[in-house]
Amino acid sequence: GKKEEPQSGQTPAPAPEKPAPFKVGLVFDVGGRGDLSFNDAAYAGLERAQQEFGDRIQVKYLEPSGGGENREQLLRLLAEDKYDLIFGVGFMFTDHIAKVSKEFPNTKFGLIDGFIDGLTEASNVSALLFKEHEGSFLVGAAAGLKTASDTVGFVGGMKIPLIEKFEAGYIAGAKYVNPKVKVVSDYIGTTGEAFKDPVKGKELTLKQIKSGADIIYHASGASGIGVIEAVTAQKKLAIGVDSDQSLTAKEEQRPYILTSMLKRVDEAVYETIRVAINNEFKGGYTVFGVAENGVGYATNQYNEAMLKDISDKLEELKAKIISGEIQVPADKQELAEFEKSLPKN
Amino acid sequence: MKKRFKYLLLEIASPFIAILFAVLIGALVMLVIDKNPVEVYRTMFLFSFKRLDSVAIILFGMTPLIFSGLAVAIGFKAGLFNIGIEGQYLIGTFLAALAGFALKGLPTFIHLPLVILMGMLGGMLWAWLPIYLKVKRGVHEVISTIMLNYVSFSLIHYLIADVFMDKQQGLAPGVGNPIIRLPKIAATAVMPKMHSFLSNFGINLPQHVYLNWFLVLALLMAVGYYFLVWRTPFGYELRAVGHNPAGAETAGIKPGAVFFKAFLLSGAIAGLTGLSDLLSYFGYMDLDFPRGYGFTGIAVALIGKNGPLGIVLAAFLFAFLNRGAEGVQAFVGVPMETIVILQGVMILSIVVFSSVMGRYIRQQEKKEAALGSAAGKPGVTVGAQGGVK
Amino acid sequence: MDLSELLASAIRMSIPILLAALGAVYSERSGVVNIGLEGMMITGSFWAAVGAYHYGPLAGILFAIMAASLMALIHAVVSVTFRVDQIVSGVALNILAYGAARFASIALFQRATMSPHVDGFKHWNIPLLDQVAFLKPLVTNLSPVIVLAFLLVPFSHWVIQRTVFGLRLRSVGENPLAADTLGINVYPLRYAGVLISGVLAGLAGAYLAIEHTGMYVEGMTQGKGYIALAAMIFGNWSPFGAMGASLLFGFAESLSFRVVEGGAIPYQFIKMIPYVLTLVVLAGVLRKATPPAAGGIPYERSGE
Amino acid sequence: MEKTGAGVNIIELRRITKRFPGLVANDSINLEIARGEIHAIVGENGAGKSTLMKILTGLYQPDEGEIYLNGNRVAINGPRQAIWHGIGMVHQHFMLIPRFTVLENIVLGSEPARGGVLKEKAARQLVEELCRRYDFRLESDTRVWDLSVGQQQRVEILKVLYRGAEILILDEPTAVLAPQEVKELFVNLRNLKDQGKTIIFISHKLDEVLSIADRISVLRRGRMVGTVLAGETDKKRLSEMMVGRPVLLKIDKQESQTGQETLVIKDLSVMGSMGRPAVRHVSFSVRAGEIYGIAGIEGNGQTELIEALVGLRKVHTGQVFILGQPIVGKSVREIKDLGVGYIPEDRHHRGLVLPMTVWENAVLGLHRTREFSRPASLYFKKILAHAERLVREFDVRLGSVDLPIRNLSGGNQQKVILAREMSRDPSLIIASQPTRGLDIGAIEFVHKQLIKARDQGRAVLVVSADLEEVLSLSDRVGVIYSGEIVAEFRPQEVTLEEIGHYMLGSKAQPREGVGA
Ligand SMILES: Nc1ncnc2c1ncn2[C@@H]1O[C@H](COP(=O)(O)OP(=O)(O)OP(=O)(O)O)[C@@H](O)[C@H]1O
Ligand SMILES: Nc1ncnc2c1ncn2[C@@H]1O[C@H](COP(=O)(O)OP(=O)(O)OP(=O)(O)O)[C@@H](O)[C@H]1O
Ligand SMILES: [Mg+2]
Ligand SMILES: [Mg+2]
Repeated sequence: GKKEEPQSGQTPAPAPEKPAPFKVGLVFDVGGRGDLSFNDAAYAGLERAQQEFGDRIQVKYLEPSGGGENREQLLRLLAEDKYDLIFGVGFMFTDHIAKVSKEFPNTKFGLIDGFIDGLTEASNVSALLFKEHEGSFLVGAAAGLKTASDTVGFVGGMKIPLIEKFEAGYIAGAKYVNPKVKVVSDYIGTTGEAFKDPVKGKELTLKQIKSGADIIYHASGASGIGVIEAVTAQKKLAIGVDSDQSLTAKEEQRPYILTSMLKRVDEAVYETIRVAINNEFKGGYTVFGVAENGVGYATNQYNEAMLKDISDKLEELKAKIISGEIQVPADKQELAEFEKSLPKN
Repeated sequence: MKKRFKYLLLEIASPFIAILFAVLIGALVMLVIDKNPVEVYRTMFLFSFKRLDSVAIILFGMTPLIFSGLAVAIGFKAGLFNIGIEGQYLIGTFLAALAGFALKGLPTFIHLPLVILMGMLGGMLWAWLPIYLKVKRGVHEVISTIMLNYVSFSLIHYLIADVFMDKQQGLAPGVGNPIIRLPKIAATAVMPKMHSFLSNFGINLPQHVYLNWFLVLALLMAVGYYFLVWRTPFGYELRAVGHNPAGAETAGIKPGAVFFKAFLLSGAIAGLTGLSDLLSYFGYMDLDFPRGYGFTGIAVALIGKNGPLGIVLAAFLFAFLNRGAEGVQAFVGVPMETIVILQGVMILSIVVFSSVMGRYIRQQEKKEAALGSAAGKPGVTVGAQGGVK
Repeated sequence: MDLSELLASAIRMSIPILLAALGAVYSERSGVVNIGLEGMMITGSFWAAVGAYHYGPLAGILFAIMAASLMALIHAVVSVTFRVDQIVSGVALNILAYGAARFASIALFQRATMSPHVDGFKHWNIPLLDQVAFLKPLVTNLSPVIVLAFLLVPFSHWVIQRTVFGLRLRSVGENPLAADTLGINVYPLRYAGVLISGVLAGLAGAYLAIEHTGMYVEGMTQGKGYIALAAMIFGNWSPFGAMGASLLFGFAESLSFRVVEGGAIPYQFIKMIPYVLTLVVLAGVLRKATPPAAGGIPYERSGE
Repeated sequence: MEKTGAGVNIIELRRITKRFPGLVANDSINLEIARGEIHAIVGENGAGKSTLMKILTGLYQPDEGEIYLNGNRVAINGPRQAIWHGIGMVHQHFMLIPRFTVLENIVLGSEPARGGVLKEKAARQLVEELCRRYDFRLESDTRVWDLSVGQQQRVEILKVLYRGAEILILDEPTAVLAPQEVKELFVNLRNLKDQGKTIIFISHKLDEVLSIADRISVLRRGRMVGTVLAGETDKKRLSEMMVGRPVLLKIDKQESQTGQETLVIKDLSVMGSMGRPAVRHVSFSVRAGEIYGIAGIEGNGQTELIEALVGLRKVHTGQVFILGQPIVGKSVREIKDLGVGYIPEDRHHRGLVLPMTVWENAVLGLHRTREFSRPASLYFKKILAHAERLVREFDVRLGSVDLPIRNLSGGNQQKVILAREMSRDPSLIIASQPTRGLDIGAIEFVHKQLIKARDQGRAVLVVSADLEEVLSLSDRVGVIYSGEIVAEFRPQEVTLEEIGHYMLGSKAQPREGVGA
């Protein structure tokens, strides 16, 4: 096996004979690999890079302790170990990467979802940001077009600005295409546990269905499993999040997944690795919106038929977002203004 | 006298034998995942103790656990099970953070103590309701503290996200997500690190460790706990009530009053749990503020047998396991959960071994005592440890 | 708000709590405090998914029961045989269960936090009753585990109150020495109490994984083991009491889903409803709880 | 040793030895019990009586020695085997489950059942049949916590009979009974004997032993002193065998010199735990320099009365004055600080904190005085010195004051309590069941201390279920029945018989005569 001595301080590693592989490290957020969501998407990007670049890269991933209090130490361990590019998965890493990146100016960092003030191209940190509201707008439009009851639902994990962004985009999209639509929103809980609670996800969805919603979009991590379970039982529709959830769902659930809002964390991770390997790493902010194909809606062999009658409309909206004709709201206030700007009926 | 020494040795050795046993079980788990246990343990050990920063990180990591362990222990001494440390320290941390950022222009020597007191006050506040309900309404404290933990989670969310959220985090419009956190505490409320003090002794800690004076406060608190519980009339009453409330009541001690004081004290100490992280590391409280110290504190108190030294050692053990886990994760690729399993097994084996060893020692003493007195006069009651002291 | 829907939801929410709390009744009645319920439930939810994934729901239940019983066995060995403090043992089990489930999940499913989808039982409708409009949501599309859980309540009451086993179980929780003098072997009974609590906590976990959600998700127990412990105490150590307390809690939770959000009440306060309501009810009902007299005290025949 | 009866002894113990940490509780004991006899075993506290019986019932294993039943050597590995052999025991500390009903307590462990399900009807019939046969009056569905001590004892005996025991062991069965109840018990025992049962009877009370037993064995400090025929010995000789020296059998005290009224109780009513009145309109007073005794069967309100006096229980109506001060509503501490020494009836529950050391128990309740502490610290040296002094003055036998007090024998524990309460220099001493479970020597000691206190001019209130004790100690006696003082007199004015009637409620003085 590998024989890596723990090193005291920052003594340099012995110079290798062969050209050293490019070392990529990744620190997951609490929950780690296998969450079928955020962490897994990041891992998929890493895997893809590994396949593509083979020997040229060497990867390692770490997981913080349950309370998450050692994120910073893990970043630092990788940096000490001469990792060339280190990812922090999630905005919880914001301050830690800000600190550690200063201690290790020669190491590159990728921060997913987090925003550090004052980065430039010359910085050793690249903040990888997503316009989740834009993707949510599109699936919201899909919901607004497909709903038979003119009521659609949203189930969020924890009420934080990130998730409210999903909600705002979704509501805007639904209302944009369907002025009559009513959106019911619920959040599961008030701690990180809210993203692991399929039981409540299911119960809230059932409640929303009873109050008339026939399409429900969730942004609640693993709790969304309960959302899909509920719509399947009630023969309504769900919209998945982050990755294409039709692909990971059970066979009999697939007909009930209208689409998923894609957030291409894998893409962001892969891209960052690719440019870094080619010595083209740039610091600053990389924003993944609809235009960059960083967010969008999923199409696959299971939902093809369902989307057929609305796909033209969705593509049209997509183009409008890219052109800037539609400015998708990212929070409550913007949403209120956006709704005012909509034609009344 | 000599024999006694043998037992003392055995008693001291018992946790180590237990740890060894746990280490063996851990080794089995590692073999299952195809890791070389020797290498893993070697790495764990070297990583934790050969690096100065690791040692400091362990000391930093044990600080909150000492507080939560002591808080649990005080409850146990009075016969109360405070399972609500978790909520108490979150509320304490919140109040401290509030005082930390809201008060401005105070000198450090006023601001910092004030912030610490606010932390204790918060813990106390959150401990008040369960003990009130227990004493006045007969509500079992285990239920009420469990419920209040959940209430505190939501309350903290409300206070941080909806009321005091820091809106000044520079964000570009439309991108990035603000951290749901309170504003940063003022510089005057920061607990200084121990770096400059230790450098006087030639110990130069790297800047990236956050070892701070809360460790000293925690150790002092452990000493204070010892004095309080074993040296003061209040501690005496605490133990009397803990062992036999009816007996204490007959002696003129009011069990209800002692319960109240003990629980509030437990809450006050619990309120300190999060402060080392808040005032020296993060500098603000966010929604993701470290959780779980309260539950670990239960294990710490119980492994430490509710004694001050035991609690400090148990806190050290847990902090070491956490740091060691980082090392073996990074250098030998052992996943986190292996270490979690090791922790669980270790707790069980430590308590089982100490119980088995205790019994063995008592039996041996009994045999010897019986042999010693068989020739002597029967019928005179001498205690189990008779003639030892 | 549709009352029968609300009740149906309340029942679904309360089933795992009820099952675990029922288990705790057996354990506590035998004199063993079981704070390791949460860990046993976690174990149950994971192994239910393993069993159900490979061999179907019935196997899932069996796997869950066996795995959780194994945890219970550890608890029994440590706290009954070795007479270690029962709370320590339970706390350690909770830590162990969390790590072990992750570990096994990686080993068996190559990911730490989730199992693949699994199939549950065919759900039932209760004939005749399902014709009544109001009852419809309550008696249609029922998981057999729900039915089982409710049958277990009177059954447990009957076992504890009317059978030889129950009488003896209670006797070792009240006064083990007295039971001992009558030739009743204390330890096997305490083992039985703890093991039954393992079985039922395992079943509770299995319900979550294969009946409610259709897969195992790390953390899906959401502290229900602790709530169950509270429900058992609140229910005065009796099966029907535990049922009442569990239903109350489930009801409060379902009610909180239905409180309109975005109104005057911030959502965080809505999330507090179940906990606050429990506290209020507890504080309002003043009555003396009577725990088993020898609860939490390891038994050892002195002079041996 | 004497030989009685023909044929084989039902029990024969040979060279039984049992060691405990630091002592030999049974030292090579030989004992023969003949079938159908009532065999008494007497001895001081800690002589090893209970231990020997626990060996016989399989609760303890002997370290050495052999047991023969009907001439066959047997090993009794556990209670189940003892039951199988037909041996049943009524323990000194009752082995009942208070929450269970009488029925449940009796059948537990040998339940009539089909397929694991209790046959309640059958069980009830069996129990009721037993009650009829032996003339025990008990309701099978009452919970044991609602029973009087005497009734509880009957449950214990029924438990044994229910199991078809041929050999009944009763460990200090009369300690808590009123004279009439004792009589009733003896009738029952003779009855049982007539039906062919063998009875082993343990007691400290030699009069009783002499009246009921056929033969008497005496244990002293773990050794068998000898077995005698009851008809051929007397109290004096027995007690000398027990203690190894002549014992004072009469309490010797002078006329009391009474002073002012130290404790005055006016029309006091107190509620019991069940919310029913437990003490009703009680009035009496105790003067300095006198011992006022309260006689009565346990469970007639004594506990509640005393607890109300020391502030442990709320006074419902009425007034209480100690040294002229009203004490209703005052806290325990305030009352004790007025100068009250309190010796509770249950020393383990109320009197001591068993896991704490002897020295810690020696200041329990005094720990807040300026002599022993300031808020910031306990004065260890002073407390230790105090404890050592108490131990010396009251002749407490122990290894070290540094050990948990649970290691002390009952008598010595009681001495610590007594010493502690006396060290408060109290004007009023309230002593509840002060000699329960103590041996002759310890009883003698406690009595002397109480009389000494009286002679020093203190007021003493004594509650005891032991009628002889009350009569011999007290200057005045009140009889409590069902929460009321039904009679009051000077001990020399009445016979045991008469008091017994008052205790059982079959007689009452006119109200004016009471509480005068
Ligand atoms: N479980 C035990 N462990 C240690 N010592 C014991 C134990 N049980 C009894 N002893 C000691 O053994 C001796 C004999 O006790 P035992 O209970 O047999 O006395 P006894 O004759 O029944 O006295 P009493 O009249 O007080 O009931 C005592 O000195 C007692 O302290
Ligand atoms: N586990 C033990 N360790 C040490 N000594 C014990 C233990 N159990 C009992 N003893 C001793 O055995 C003695 C006899 O026990 P028992 O319970 O019969 O009390 P006792 O002396 O008869 O007093 P009382 O009946 O008044 O409480 C006790 O006084 C105590 O000294
Ligand atoms: Mg005895
Ligand atoms: Mg005794």
